[in-house]
Amino acid sequence: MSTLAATHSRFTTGINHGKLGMWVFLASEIMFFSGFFGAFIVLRNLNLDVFTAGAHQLDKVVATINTAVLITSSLTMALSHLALERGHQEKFRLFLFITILCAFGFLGIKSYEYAAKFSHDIYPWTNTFFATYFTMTGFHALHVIGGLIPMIWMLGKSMVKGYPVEMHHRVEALGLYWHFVDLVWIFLFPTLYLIF
Amino acid sequence: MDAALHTDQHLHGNGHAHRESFLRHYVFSTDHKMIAKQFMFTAIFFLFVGGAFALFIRWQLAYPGEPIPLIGTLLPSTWVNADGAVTAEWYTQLLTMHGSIMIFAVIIPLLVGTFGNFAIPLMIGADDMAFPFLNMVSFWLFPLAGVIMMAGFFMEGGMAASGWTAYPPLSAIASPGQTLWIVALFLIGFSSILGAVNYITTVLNMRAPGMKLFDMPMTVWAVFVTAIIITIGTPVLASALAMLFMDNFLHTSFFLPENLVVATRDMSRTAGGGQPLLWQHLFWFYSHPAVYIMILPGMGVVSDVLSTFARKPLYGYKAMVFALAAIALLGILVWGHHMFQSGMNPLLGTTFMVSTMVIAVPSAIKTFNWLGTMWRGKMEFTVPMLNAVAFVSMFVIGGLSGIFMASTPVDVFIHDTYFIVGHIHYVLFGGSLFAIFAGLHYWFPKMSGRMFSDRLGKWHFWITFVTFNGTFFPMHILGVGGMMRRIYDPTVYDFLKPLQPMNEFITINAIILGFAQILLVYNFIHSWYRGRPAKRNPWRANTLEWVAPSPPPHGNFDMPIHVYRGPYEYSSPASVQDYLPQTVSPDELAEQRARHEQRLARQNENSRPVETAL
Amino acid sequence: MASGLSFEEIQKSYLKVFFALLVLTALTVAVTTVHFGDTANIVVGVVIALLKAGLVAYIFMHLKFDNRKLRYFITVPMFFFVTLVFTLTMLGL
Amino acid sequence: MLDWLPENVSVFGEGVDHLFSLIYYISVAIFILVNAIYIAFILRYRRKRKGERAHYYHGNNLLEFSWTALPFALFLFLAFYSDGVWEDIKYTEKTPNPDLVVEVMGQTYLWHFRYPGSDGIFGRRDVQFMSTTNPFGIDPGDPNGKDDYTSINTMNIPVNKTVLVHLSSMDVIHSFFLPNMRVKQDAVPGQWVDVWFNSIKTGKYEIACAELCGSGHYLMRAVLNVLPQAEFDHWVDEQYGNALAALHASTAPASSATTAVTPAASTTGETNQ
Ligand code: HEA
Ligand code: HEA
Ligand code: CUA
Ligand SMILES: [Cu+2]
Repeated sequence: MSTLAATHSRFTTGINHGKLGMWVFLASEIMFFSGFFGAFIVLRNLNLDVFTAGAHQLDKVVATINTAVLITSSLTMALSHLALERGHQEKFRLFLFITILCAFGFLGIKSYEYAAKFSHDIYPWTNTFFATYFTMTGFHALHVIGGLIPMIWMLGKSMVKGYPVEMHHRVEALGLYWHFVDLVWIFLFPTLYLIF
Repeated sequence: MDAALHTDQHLHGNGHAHRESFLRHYVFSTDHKMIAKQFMFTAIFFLFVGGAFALFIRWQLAYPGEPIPLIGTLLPSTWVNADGAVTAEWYTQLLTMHGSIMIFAVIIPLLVGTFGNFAIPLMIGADDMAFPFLNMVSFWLFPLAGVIMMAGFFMEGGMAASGWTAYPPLSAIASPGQTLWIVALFLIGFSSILGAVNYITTVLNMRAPGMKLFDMPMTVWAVFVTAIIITIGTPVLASALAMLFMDNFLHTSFFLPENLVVATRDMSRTAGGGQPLLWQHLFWFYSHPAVYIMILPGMGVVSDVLSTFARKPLYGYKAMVFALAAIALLGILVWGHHMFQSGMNPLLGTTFMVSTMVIAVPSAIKTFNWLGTMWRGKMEFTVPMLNAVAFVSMFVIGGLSGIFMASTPVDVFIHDTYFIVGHIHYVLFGGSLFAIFAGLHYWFPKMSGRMFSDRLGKWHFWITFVTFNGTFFPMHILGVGGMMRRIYDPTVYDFLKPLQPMNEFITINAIILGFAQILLVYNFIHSWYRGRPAKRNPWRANTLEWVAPSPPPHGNFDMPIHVYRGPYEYSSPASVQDYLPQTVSPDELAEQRARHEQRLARQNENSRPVETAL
Repeated sequence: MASGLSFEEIQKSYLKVFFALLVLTALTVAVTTVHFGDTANIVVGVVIALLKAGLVAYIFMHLKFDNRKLRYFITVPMFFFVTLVFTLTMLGL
Repeated sequence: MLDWLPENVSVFGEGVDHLFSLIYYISVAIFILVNAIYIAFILRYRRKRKGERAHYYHGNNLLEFSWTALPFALFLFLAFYSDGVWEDIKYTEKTPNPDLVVEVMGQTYLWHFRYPGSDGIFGRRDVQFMSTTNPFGIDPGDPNGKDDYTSINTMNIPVNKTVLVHLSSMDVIHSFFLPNMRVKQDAVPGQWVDVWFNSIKTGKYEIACAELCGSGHYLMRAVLNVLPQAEFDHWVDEQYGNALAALHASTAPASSATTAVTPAASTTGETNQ
């Protein structure tokens, strides 16, 4: 008798659907940002001076802080999954909460950065450097938001009636995504702020 | 889903898991079969839209500036001039939307969306996709995108009008319709990525017990490989689109060099410093693989159909699989062959020519293996078979014309001429679309639980086949004559005037071809309700979907599935009939044989000649 | 994943990675103050970024413990990314 | 089918057409081969009686190998053979040194042609000066530019001379297509590409735009007059005269370019403004 239960608990690879699917998705995400990085390199070689000047207008300090914030969130994300996997509900909740805080912190700092640029009327159309800068960081920020939503949902769920331990795979999948967002930033940070 | 639900599905085995509300079942369904049907009907609808556009294009090309018969004067004044002839502006929009719709809203949804969704779970013995909800989302993004793409109709400036390739600066300085086009494509891309994630996970994780990767039918292999191409290629298009959107909407200049002299738009905000060719590289990095996205599933379906109706094992199964893989890998390394004349460094022209030539080899392998499959077969020319057979020879023509263009010096002359248009349609219509016809007829009994009308099917095939060649073969000659693509009125040029009779010939065929498609739709709709009920396995095929009831209930199979052998054991001496389903266990087989022996023995007593009994 | 270990042990390893990441971040920033010349700076920046990425992928994303096949999901796209960038930059389009 | 090719009057056109026909015959051969076998099978291997069985056979590696290797060899041959011609046409280092250099600028929907004056030197260009009145962005300050003259939608060249074209565009991408010369090259804004050709026959030929550049794309037609050297020289002097006349007449040099244009353009009667 083949039933949904039957095949849906069938993991031929030994990796559960959530994790496997997430990895496939992440593979495509890598290619998505590849497009931007490709464009960045080409445009940089075409307008080196513009890019150098632009990069020097960016706020390294803030960006460094933001990097730290994001790394922290990555850590707590990993820990929260670990906690849930081991059945420590309240730890899970705590770490997830910190992760969400960090995510908001990151977005806050980013919007501060944007605001600063706008106030010096620097906009995406100012020059090619800022076009790439706003596009890349913008899409990265969108990814952060995309991660926040399920996190908040999970937190809410676990507050109401505790998050089911056997569903820790979902948290793991989300974690994978979150670490990837962190990874992207790890590359964006030197590319946009440092190497010039 | 529990035993109870299953059993009463048998009572009314019309496959509708009845407990669901209309909305859950027909609209926001998460059942892979329903989603496949949704993809199918939406895409066929778009086939007619895109086709109608093509017919307008054809009319203008054959009779430049003459009013469109019958409906000409009824059309809005933004499309046609006072006496009802296509205007240059609308023509450009028509060809853009024709290409975009046919590729993104017809072929890909039919091959990947429909066949992928319908065939994969059934053919690997799973009862649904790994992520049914994701599956639903990926469908609903598609009509949404379709609507957005067409919405340009109602805006001033009309729809997108820079070709389906949307080369900037033209596309970057274009009307709002172009912006919508960009958004729509982004959504469609996202939809196919979600689909790809689903397919890959399902194929890797949910195969029935006993089914090794190399027990999978070619269709599954093909869609699986296609899904991999999508995961690699489509995101790059997405990022390119994102940048084009910025250029088009926020006046950035990723693709815009300094100080363009443009009247149609205020460029004061645009800083410049961009590189138009960058778009072409990113676009083709996706869109060449995309053309293989549009053929591989077709190749898979055709391989299955050929083997089934030749009653013969697929020739060189492993070679076929490796050929698929090779096409996928190389396919991502040849994008430059669309840019030979683009002003890119000619050295790249050389390298991309070599890689392009090389990638034709796996296609050659497949072609010859199809021939091998038919060799000493016992072919039954049912409708699916006819279409599959047509696919092979039409694809060969399309592929061979590809070789002309792959040769850079020849491409100097035929680039952006109707030779290309001929190539496009031989591979996309003669290839993909015939494969789609084959697949749709092949699985129609399983989808609907009824048989289609064989007579209508054959009429549709023959008319389509003949007028198809009548429409698109002469295009090669137009191309040799030097007729450029995307031109509104060829008679402007003296050297094109002699070609005009051929344009008229093409158009007449195109119109017949177009209306012939109504036969297909009529046949399907009529048979869906009136056709005679289909048995579980009307084609006497081996693969798993034919073990399930027609149409399969929610959850697909009413018996435990275990796979004992590959999908192509036709005419195997081991079996009693001329086919041997993947699910028949060795002991079961032994039993069948025993019974068969007994029957033969009895017949010999009655001293009747064996043949007649067989 | 490494379920053999206790919560505390794994937590410890995570924390180690975390501090390593912080140090590396500090390092990249510090390095930019000294100027080795354009390409050299780029190389350094990228190398450190790769190191950090490796740590995250390897520990946080469990590649170290998981089925090795999962590594394809990073290596394969990387290959195509490199070909793309290489073609784009090699001959200036 | 190849009879439909427009007459070839270019020196390297030979090579292109030859390659074209070579591939044509190869493909026709292959097509006939494949389809002959194919049709034979279709006729021969039908299912006539019920219960008949096909030949139970899974494939043969030697065959697989051979029909992988053969096309592969053929394709490599084609690639390398093609590359020779390709290099002659497009590689800059293989371009013969030109007798005449012309700058061509695409604008929706017309072609601008610019000739160096009697001094044979082009005046400086700069994107900053680019405008509808000054399509090439000629620097008014540069004396070399004074005697340069431009024309719209007519290109005059001497026969049997190597002509080098500096090609670019001032708005969107166009494509400089000379069917009879077997020349096609996209004109990309912000980027100058070189194209060369050498006409072996005098006459009036057409120049087309082969890249979608807007709804007027089909109108972007120019005329190529391949003249005997004498006639060409005469035309040059005439243009030169016009240019100077215009120069003395008007004070603003920028506009001199365009005033010089009008006679040339009107001779063709083919302007699409
Ligand atoms: C289903 C889609 C599909 C497929 C499968 C192909 C397959 C191929 N295509 Fe095509 N192509 C398109 C869709 C497709 N194409 C589209 C839509 C465009 C236009 C885009 C636009 O709008 O600009 C295009 C454009 C296009 C160009 C750009 C032309 C130009 O703009 O100047 C080129 C150039 O190389 C090319 C080449 C090829 C080649 C070499 C193959 C090969 O894969 C073909 C291989 C197959 C065979 C060769 C036949 C079978 C083999 C044998 C019978 C063996 C024996 C044969 C020999 C030994 C020769 N295609
Ligand atoms: C799978 C893809 C596919 C399919 C199936 C088709 C089908 C057809 N295509 Fe097209 N075509 C493309 C993909 C496709 N095309 C692409 C990618 C381009 C390039 C676009 C670009 O340059 O950007 C192109 C370009 C293209 C051109 C070149 C336009 C130009 O460059 O100026 C032409 C011209 O003849 C053409 C014709 C046709 C015709 C006659 C059909 C026929 O097969 C259509 C058959 C008709 C139907 C299936 C539906 C019939 C409709 C009815 C019966 C309703 C009738 C009602 C009314 C008329 C109101 N196509
Ligand atoms: Cu200019 Cu088309
Ligand atoms: Cu291609």
